[in-house]
Amino acid sequence: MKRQVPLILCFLFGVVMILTEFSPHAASQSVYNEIVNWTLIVWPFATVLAVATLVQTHWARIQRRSEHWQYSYVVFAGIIVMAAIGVPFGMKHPAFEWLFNNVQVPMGATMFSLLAFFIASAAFRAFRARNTEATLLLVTALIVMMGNVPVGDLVWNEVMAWSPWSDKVSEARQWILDNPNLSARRGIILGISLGGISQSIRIILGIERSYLSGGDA
Amino acid sequence: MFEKLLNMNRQIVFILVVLAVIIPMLLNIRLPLAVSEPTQKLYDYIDELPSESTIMIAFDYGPSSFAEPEPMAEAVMKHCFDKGIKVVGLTLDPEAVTLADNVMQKIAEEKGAINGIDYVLLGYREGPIQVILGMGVEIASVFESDYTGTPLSDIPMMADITNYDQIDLLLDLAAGTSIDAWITFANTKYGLKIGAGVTGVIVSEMYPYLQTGQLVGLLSGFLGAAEYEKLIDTPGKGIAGINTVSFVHLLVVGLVVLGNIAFFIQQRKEQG
Amino acid sequence: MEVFGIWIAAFLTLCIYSFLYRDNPFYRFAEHLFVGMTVGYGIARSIHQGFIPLAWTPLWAAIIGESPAGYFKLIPICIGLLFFARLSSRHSWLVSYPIAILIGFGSGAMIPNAFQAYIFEQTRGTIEPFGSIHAGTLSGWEIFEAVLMIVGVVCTLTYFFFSAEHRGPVKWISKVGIAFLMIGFGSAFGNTVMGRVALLIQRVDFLINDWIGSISALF
Amino acid sequence: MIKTTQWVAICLVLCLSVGTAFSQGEPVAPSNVTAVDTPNDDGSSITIKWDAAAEDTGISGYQILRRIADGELEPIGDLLPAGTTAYVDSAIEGGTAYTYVVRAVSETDATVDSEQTPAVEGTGEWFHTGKTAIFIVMLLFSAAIVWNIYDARSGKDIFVRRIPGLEAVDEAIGRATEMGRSILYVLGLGGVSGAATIAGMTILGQVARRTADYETALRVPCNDPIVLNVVREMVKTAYLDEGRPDAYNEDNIFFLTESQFAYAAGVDGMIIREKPAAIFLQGTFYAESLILAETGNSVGAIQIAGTTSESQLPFFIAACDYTLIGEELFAATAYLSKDPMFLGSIRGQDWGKLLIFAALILGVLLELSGINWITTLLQRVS
Repeated sequence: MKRQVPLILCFLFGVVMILTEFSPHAASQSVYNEIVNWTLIVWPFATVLAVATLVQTHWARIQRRSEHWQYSYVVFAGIIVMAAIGVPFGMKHPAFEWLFNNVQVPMGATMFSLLAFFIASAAFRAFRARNTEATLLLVTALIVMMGNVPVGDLVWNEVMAWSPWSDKVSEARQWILDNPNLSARRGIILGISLGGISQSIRIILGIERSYLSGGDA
Repeated sequence: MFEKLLNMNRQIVFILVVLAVIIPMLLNIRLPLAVSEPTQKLYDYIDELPSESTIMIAFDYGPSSFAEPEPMAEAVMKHCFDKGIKVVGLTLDPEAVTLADNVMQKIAEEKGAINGIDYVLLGYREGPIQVILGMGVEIASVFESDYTGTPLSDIPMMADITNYDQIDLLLDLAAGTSIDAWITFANTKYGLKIGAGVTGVIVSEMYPYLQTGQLVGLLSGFLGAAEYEKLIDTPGKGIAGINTVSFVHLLVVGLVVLGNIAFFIQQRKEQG
Repeated sequence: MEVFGIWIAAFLTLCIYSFLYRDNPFYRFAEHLFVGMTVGYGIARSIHQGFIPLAWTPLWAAIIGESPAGYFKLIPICIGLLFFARLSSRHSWLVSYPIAILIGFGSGAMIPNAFQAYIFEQTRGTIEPFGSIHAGTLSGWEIFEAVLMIVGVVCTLTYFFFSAEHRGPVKWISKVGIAFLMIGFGSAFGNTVMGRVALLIQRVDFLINDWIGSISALF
Repeated sequence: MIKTTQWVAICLVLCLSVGTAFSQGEPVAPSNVTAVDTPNDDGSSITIKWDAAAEDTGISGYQILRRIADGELEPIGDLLPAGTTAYVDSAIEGGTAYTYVVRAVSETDATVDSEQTPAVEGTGEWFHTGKTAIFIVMLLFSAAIVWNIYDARSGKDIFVRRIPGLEAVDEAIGRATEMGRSILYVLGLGGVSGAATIAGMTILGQVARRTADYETALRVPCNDPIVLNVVREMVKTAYLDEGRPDAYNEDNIFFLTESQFAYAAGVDGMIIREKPAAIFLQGTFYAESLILAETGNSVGAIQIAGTTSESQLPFFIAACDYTLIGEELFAATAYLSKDPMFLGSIRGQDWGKLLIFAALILGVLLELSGINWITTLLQRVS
């Protein structure tokens, strides 16, 4: 019961998912849709449990007065406010929408926009011509950046006036993206697919079962 | 000195980024700008339309990506209202409705255009393909009323418009793949002329359509908006945007080049 | 209310940006608020967009006799309830049932799709231009590009050979593969800067026009 | 002689009738009309085909008419433009017989109907014949993987090449122990059904075995509620297997939030306050990748990243000390555990690569000689 049943369930669901993919018949498509639907229904239950662990963690922090414990109250406030409005009144309630639009969305957008800073600092630190590989990385990044903005064109033409490569940076950018970049991506995608498929085969056949509590990996 | 530069505190980089964003925004510095062919084509197409023509604008972008398409919408609408061209707005993205409403109202107010006579926002309906196909037969069959709930039959400018036959251009402002659907279902099936304005990330996917003539013109990212603003001679968010973006690019390129020069000198010293 | 919203949003925006300087009470406040609110949002969403429409509505339809197929939903509900077995140390092993189902589901769904959408598609895309060479519709440069493409794919994939030692020709081919990878990474990195700066412009625009704008509107 | 006159007469009549048809704008009836059950579908459509009328016959379009069993002939769908030669009727019900008529409509709205097709029903197919190639390749590849695993289990030595990022795992754990700081393990945003997340969890199991011995805190903030469950169980078992159940602290593996950027904000907060000595970023990542990696870099942690999200790889390469690129993430467990099962599977994957090479070479040669059955075989079918 502890070991065999999960392996059988895993096998059954895996095989059914594969077979329905090859069978356009209405019956197999409805099985497929039903299973997809089931996996979505299971979710809310796991969420409840996960939220319970979060509450537990923060409650423990407050009890133990660990560093910055006061902020755990902020977490609770956030959960309670959103859940107290959203659960009984629904997600279309004006107060819920107001909080979502004026608190959650701006914070999300701001976190996202931090990338503008981090992309600059990462480029400055990492793009050093230490060896051939790093140089290739650096040079292509520079060409693409220059080719992306009109002023890049101008600067490039000034700097490269002596060479046969002036006046060509936008084209070079596009060519790099469409050719060597695409072939590298293809290679990566092919490798990932093979790796992912073989892992899936191991799991469905019950050869790999580490996810079932790590035992005989 | 070089060592210091190499191990420069990242906060200095952050400050430089902030400066590169804010200074061009506040000072309105203008970098030289040439107009590319796809932008020119779109401008020419709209510019040659007689007044009283109607174009449709599809606002197919969400709140996470409006920075690039919105200036395009503003520039094109300014051009249309100046020329007496009517604008019908709609969206295939549920989150875009308020964005579209805001930008339409803003430009209309600026140009003295009147809702219902010079422009109308139809709003959003579910099922992008059904919406596109349905409007080819009859717009009112998809949007029985506009965004504010006024029945289409009560909107003066919609009196003479039944379907795509009375629409001279559809401009799709997109952050995703909605162009594909517009081309397949509105252009190929109903012969509606289509122009596009897209974010920088997906521009290269648009070139094939431009080559085949399925798009009458194309605005690409901030650059496209800036070029259009230059053509109508009213600088706006596009020119500001492309300037800012250009300065940040120059900053990053400059930092990388500087870092490498310092790195080389440092290595020379260590070897010597 | 609208101006109030702008002020709240502006305050939180600045709180998060303060992180760029260093950790501080403002960032900690925003961070914990953000985490808490998204969790609360998640609870509301999993009930209103998850449990109610997917499980409860069909089940209720079955209970009142409208469509008996809704009783099927009892199965996933029971599977979901198994997660709570974790609360009892004696029955906690039951949690592995739903997990096994979900992992089996994901693995099964992945296999045919990965073959079709990735392996088949990418291989075909690499071969196809050679058909145009036969048809004679490609220029010399385009033929070069087609050859370069296949060289790039083969070299990159060779880099991912794990069971063969990388020496001799394999070593050189995989070195070329690494070169392709680096060019790919460099160009993708450079191509992203524009989009990321656009996000920042959006925020700065909000702070300058909406927020500072609302201050000057007061006077 | 009689024959010739007959022919002349027939020709004359034909010419005349065509002529009158023209003058009256009467189109010619569509010919060769067939209606068949659409192949490889769920049985919800019937495909009607006919020959295109010659150009300049004044046809402005076609209207499809349908009769359900013994009912009336009714038009379905819109008027199809001239030049159309096929129509898929997807508004049908299973178990009902339909007959079709294709009506040619002229520019003057005159119409002429084709003959009625024989009755046809829509049936669903159990196997999609267009996917036979995928099915066969899938079976072959599965067989290759399984065979290699059994071969490896029978005691054969299988080589795995060096993966620099993984050699650093012990160094990273050692350093964390020396400094008395924690290790942060981030699994990204993927769900438990995602291949990269599963690979990330398996590597986490290996890392946990190593940290168990050193009493180094292993902190895992989770983004997915179900991943949380699996991870707690895996880490606990790893500590048990190493004989250190006492060192396992459940509070170190916790749920943060499902929202992408709130998760990034929370993990960033942890990084900057706890200053972990080592950070593992293994799994599925989106835009938050660089936010996490740059913050990790700023506190001086050793960072080992690994992902199959190819759009995020450039940022990990730039900001982390070591990056497992794509498939290396799947090979990592084999490398760390030296378990014959994983080793054999890796050799199977390499066979898959050889198969792809063979397909590429064969495909190119065939295409160059004008034969394109390989590209047709690989064509995407829906």
